[in-house]
Amino acid sequence: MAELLDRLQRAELPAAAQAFRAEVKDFIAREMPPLGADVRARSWMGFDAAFSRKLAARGWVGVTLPKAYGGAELDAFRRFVLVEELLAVGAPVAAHWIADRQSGPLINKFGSEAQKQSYLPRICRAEVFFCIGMSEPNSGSDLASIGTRAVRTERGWVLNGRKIWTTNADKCDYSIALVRTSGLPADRQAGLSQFIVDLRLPGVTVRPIVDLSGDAHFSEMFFDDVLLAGDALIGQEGQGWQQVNAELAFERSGPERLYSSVVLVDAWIRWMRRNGQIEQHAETLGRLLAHLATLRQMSIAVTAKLAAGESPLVEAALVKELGTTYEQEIPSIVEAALGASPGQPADPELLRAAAYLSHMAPTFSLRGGTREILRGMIARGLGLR
Amino acid sequence: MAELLDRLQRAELPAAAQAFRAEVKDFIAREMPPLGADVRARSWMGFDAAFSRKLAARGWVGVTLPKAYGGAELDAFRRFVLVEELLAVGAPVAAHWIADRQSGPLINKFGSEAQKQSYLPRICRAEVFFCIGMSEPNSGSDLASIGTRAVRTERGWVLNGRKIWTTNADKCDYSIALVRTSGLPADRQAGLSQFIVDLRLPGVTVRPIVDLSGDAHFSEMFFDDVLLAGDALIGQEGQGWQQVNAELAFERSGPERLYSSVVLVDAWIRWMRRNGQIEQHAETLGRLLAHLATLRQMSIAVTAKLAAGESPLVEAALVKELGTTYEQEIPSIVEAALGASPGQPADPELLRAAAYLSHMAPTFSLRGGTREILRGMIARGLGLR
Amino acid sequence: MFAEAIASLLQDRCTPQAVRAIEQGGSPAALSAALEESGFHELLAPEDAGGGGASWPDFHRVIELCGAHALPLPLAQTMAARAVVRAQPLPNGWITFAPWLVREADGSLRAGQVPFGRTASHVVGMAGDVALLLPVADARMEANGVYGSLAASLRWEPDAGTALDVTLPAARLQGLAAAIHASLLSGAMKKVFDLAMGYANERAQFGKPIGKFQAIQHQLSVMAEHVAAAAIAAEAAYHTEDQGLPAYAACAVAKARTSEAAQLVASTAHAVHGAIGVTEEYDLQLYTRRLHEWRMADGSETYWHRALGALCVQRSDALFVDLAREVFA
Amino acid sequence: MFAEAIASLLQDRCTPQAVRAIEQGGSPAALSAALEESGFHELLAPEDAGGGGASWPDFHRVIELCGAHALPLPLAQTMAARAVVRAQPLPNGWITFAPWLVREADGSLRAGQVPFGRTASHVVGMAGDVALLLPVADARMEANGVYGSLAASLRWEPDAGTALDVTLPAARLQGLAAAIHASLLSGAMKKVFDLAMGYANERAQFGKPIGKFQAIQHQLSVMAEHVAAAAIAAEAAYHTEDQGLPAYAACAVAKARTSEAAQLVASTAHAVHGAIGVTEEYDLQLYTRRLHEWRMADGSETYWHRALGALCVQRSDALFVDLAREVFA
Repeated sequence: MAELLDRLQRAELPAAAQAFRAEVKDFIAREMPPLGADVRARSWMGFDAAFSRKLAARGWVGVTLPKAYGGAELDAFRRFVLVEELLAVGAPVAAHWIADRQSGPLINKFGSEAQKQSYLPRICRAEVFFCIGMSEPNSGSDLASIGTRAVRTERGWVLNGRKIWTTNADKCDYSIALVRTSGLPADRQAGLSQFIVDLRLPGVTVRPIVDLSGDAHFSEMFFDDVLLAGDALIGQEGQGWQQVNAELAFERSGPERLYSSVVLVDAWIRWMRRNGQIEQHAETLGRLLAHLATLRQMSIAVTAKLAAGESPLVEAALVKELGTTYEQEIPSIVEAALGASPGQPADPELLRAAAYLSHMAPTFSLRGGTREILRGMIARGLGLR
Repeated sequence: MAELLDRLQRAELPAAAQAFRAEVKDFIAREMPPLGADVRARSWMGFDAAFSRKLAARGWVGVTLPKAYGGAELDAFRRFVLVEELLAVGAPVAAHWIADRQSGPLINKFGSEAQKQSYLPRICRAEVFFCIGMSEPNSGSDLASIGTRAVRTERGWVLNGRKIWTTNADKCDYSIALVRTSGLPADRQAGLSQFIVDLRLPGVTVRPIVDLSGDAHFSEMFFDDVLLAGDALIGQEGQGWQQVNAELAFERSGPERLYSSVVLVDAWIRWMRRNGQIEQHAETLGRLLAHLATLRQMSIAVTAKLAAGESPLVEAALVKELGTTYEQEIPSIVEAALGASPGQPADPELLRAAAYLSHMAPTFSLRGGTREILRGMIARGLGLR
Repeated sequence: MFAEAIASLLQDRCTPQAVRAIEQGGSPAALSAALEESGFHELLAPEDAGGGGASWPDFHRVIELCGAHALPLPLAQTMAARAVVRAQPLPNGWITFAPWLVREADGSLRAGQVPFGRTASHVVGMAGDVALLLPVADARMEANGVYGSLAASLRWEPDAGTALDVTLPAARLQGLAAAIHASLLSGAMKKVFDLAMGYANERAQFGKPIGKFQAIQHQLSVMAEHVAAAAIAAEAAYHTEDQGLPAYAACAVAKARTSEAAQLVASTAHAVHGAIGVTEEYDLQLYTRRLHEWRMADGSETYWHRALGALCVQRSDALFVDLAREVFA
Repeated sequence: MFAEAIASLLQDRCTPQAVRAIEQGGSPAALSAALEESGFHELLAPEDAGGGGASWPDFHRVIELCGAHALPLPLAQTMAARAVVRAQPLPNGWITFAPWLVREADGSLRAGQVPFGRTASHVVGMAGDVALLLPVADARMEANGVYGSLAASLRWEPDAGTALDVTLPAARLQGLAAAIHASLLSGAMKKVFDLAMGYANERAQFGKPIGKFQAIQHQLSVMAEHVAAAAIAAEAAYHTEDQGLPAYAACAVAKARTSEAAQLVASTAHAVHGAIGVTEEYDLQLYTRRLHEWRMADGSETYWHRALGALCVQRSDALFVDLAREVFA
């Protein structure tokens, strides 16, 4: 048996995590704003600072961060439960999401003590929101070809260039940007560094990018002679590529790779029940249930490895590829089903939820690695590369 | 619009071909042996010399060959109709199939007048049957790496080596073998030639290969110092590779890429009708019908190009890839449907037909080019290579 | 001839900018006037009646171009309505179809998600087998709120509309409406395929055009297969004839096959494009949004597979190959 | 512990040659005796009753190995039958399940395509909710004629068999029988994956191992995903419990997910192998033939998706994620 498959062992959530679930469900029942399915379908693109602050007040932002900085230090299983319950109802978590899952852990891992003290407590109180700054207009999945550049001067670092596909940059306070500090784009991953860029600094311009759903979740950031203090550098100069890969690893695990479309399934079921259509699509529902129950077991298996202090990158890639396929096929399946009764089309809210997910589903396999990259990781894990 | 797609224009069978269909249906009604669905599912693996001779007597073997040699000179549309009707009922056509579609046309195109006079009339009378001799144990789809070798001596060519995956070699009279006449396997396509090998010659050994269905349609041919007369060489010495590619082109067009599993669909429908199950699988049948009706239109479009004297290689590859997917998914769909009623399993004949096609379906995408090769041809046709 | 004429008109007047403006509620008057002047409304009418004398296959080629240009007006339905309703004059302006009208308990008429409901002035609908002409102005309109969608649900009072002298059963108009969407889908898919090909040839990554990578080549090859299948299925429907319209089973295959392909074509095009493809300012979304909407419009593949399945049940004594042949015979 | 023991036994005695011989009608006596001596029949019985005291998860791991070795005997069903039928002794020898017995109009009992029907001596069947022990020797047997298949249809006279003191509804035994096939499928898929990996690393074409080609790597990666999904679904079923057996919905998911994966895994393995894979003398077919047969046995994914769909309908007020969680809770 291939060792990779042996490493992905079934596990279960411990009783404590199960008990924690009741707390989360209770919180959601009380604090979740009343939103339509089409809004909830946006979930982790949905920016709601007030909701994030309520979560923070409950102690659930900065979940992996040390208590010393205001973090929750939730174990991996409780994190799984928290994320699962939030995404199951499509809670609007985008405001704090990146800081919670990527920027905060990055600062905690690579930052100086001063940086930690400056940023982490504010992250945990949901006072400051972060976004990513990796892609560039001509980089695509070839991140190493980055051309945005920071030059060291007597006054500090001077940043020039642009970043694109940053989520909610117009509403965030900081971006952690991967930029070139030496060499040329042709030098690829050598000479890249990471900076915490205060988005209110002079020379920073954010242009929201309207997408095919009419949303403006994405944006482009322009840096024109932005002067960064010396302590904006995070981690080691020239080590940006290595740091980013560690950061991507955080992003590649967890239940957010299964649940992007589940709000639609619930909305569809409710609509079918009201319209007497559920029996004719029961087999389809049964298949979706079999897949979700299985994917959830796989995701828990990955979580158990994280809980055990391992770094299950390949296992996570494997689960993510399957999970993304699942998330992407749901809107397609629902579309076909809604079109099965042209005399009784869906109500507008359900239609909007279906359309949003149908239109955005292609991006699910861009988040944190394309299909080709994930399959390549798995192939490497299998020893084929 | 990509030029490739513009080239695949809808066409229709002319009235004469439609009238010809009645003749073929009439012939089949009278001459088709009474075979179970599991036997008919073998169709163009099914060797029945008597049936082939009946077809020959009707003038329908050697359909592309000149009348001067006893051929039928059927136009491309009539050939389409003949093949369609034979495969629709799973007629056992394997005995003459290769001679009819590949070896005969090859001899007609590249052979000397003496070779034509020797072989073509016998092919058209279904007196001699041919098989292919291309693959070798270590060649796979890398045909150019061939190691079987013919050396010119004073007495003629001396052939040594082995060929594998030859269909029905134990029942055939001749094989057209692609062998090396100069250079080394490392020289690849250079130095290859084609020979008509009389399988009754001393030094030829045929070993049938039992497959996972218990059939022995495949076989391995061993050549030990087989002495071939000088006129066994077909076409030009050293031109074997070019000739084979022309031969593969013959193989890549036509309705045999749609109908491999259609006998199973008919058997399944009959069984469902008898057992009151057809309503619950109606949607599945509807989808199969939509795909087949469309694929058939595509196949007719390719046929029309052949009829117009063109060589629609890329168009044929495109239709074949879709058609093969269809042929392969049918047994899988039927399997799932048969397993939907565990209290009422299929009768043995239907089960055997389903099992045969489920087991052999993987080979459908090996015949005449793997999926990767076909997609590569399409990509080239699109100008991407 | 007709195709060349419409292509040039659409190229000039139905630009991506014009489409965006109309989607966002701008007036379609200029585009509308250009099309009305061109006489395409009467494309299918006999030449001696002042029409274009076009055949159904001509009509298909024209509609494909409407799809490829994301035309935000129901030109296809307007032309087809005039071919269906021969016995009486139809009003000027844009007509769309609602072949699955529902008569509510209170007598009001409901038409859900009518394609081009926001830009049409009249609806030709079927309530059971009764054909009705319904002014959109008399309806309560509910837009669906999907970004850029021109579909809308319409509801009329019980006495709304006028009966039409059309003797076709509802299924026939349903089939025709579906065939129209099959043609629109085919046209939009060809456009989407062109955009994906263009992008693959232009966009470089890791030092070469992404179209040189085997994974992208395979995606485009498979996409080409499905675009070709959809195109031929849509076209073939118009070469069948039953009581002057494309035959029902052929329309069913056309809409089923194009709808199934639409999903694959849209998702592959976006996969090839990456993030740029989902931005509003890049044109791809004009067409892929329609692929999703038109896949559902007038019955998704699920609806039409079921309709064809009923045919298979009814004709379960026939050879399956014969059944497949008869669809387009 | 149990897994290691059975693995070593199967490695020695259940060789591909032995499997082939039994499939072709050879006597299973030697293999049978080796297994009976080992005491695995009583794996699930409590230790104080002389059994193995194994848990259901232990049982699953043992069955997976039976699947991976294509064991031509119903060891899994025999072990499980003894766990289901606690109140009375069961005969020695091999017992298989027929949880969908049909009582014909003339009173005779029919069991279609009973797994291991050709090598079992008894059948534990459910006719409605009545459990019966039926000797195979008393049945009219009809082999299906599929090459190498050990399944057979059995028919008994009206008065055949003896009632068993089992109070479970038929659905529960159906679920257990399906879960057993899920484990067998998972084991066979792991074996098939290993063979494909081995072949990809060994077989060279165009001058390098085919496993170095991106297309093959992607096929194997996707295959790994589905093998992993199937394995975890099968295993998870045995960590649920309802009245001493794996819970029904969990069994349904296990069989549905493994059956769906089986098709992809079998076809990908053959695609990687090329022609050699379909030869009788190469071992791959021993396992892929079973993937096809076991996919259908005790309900294909279609059957179990429908069963799960009924659950979704019944619980349509629950959050879908909660429903998914409860399956394996």
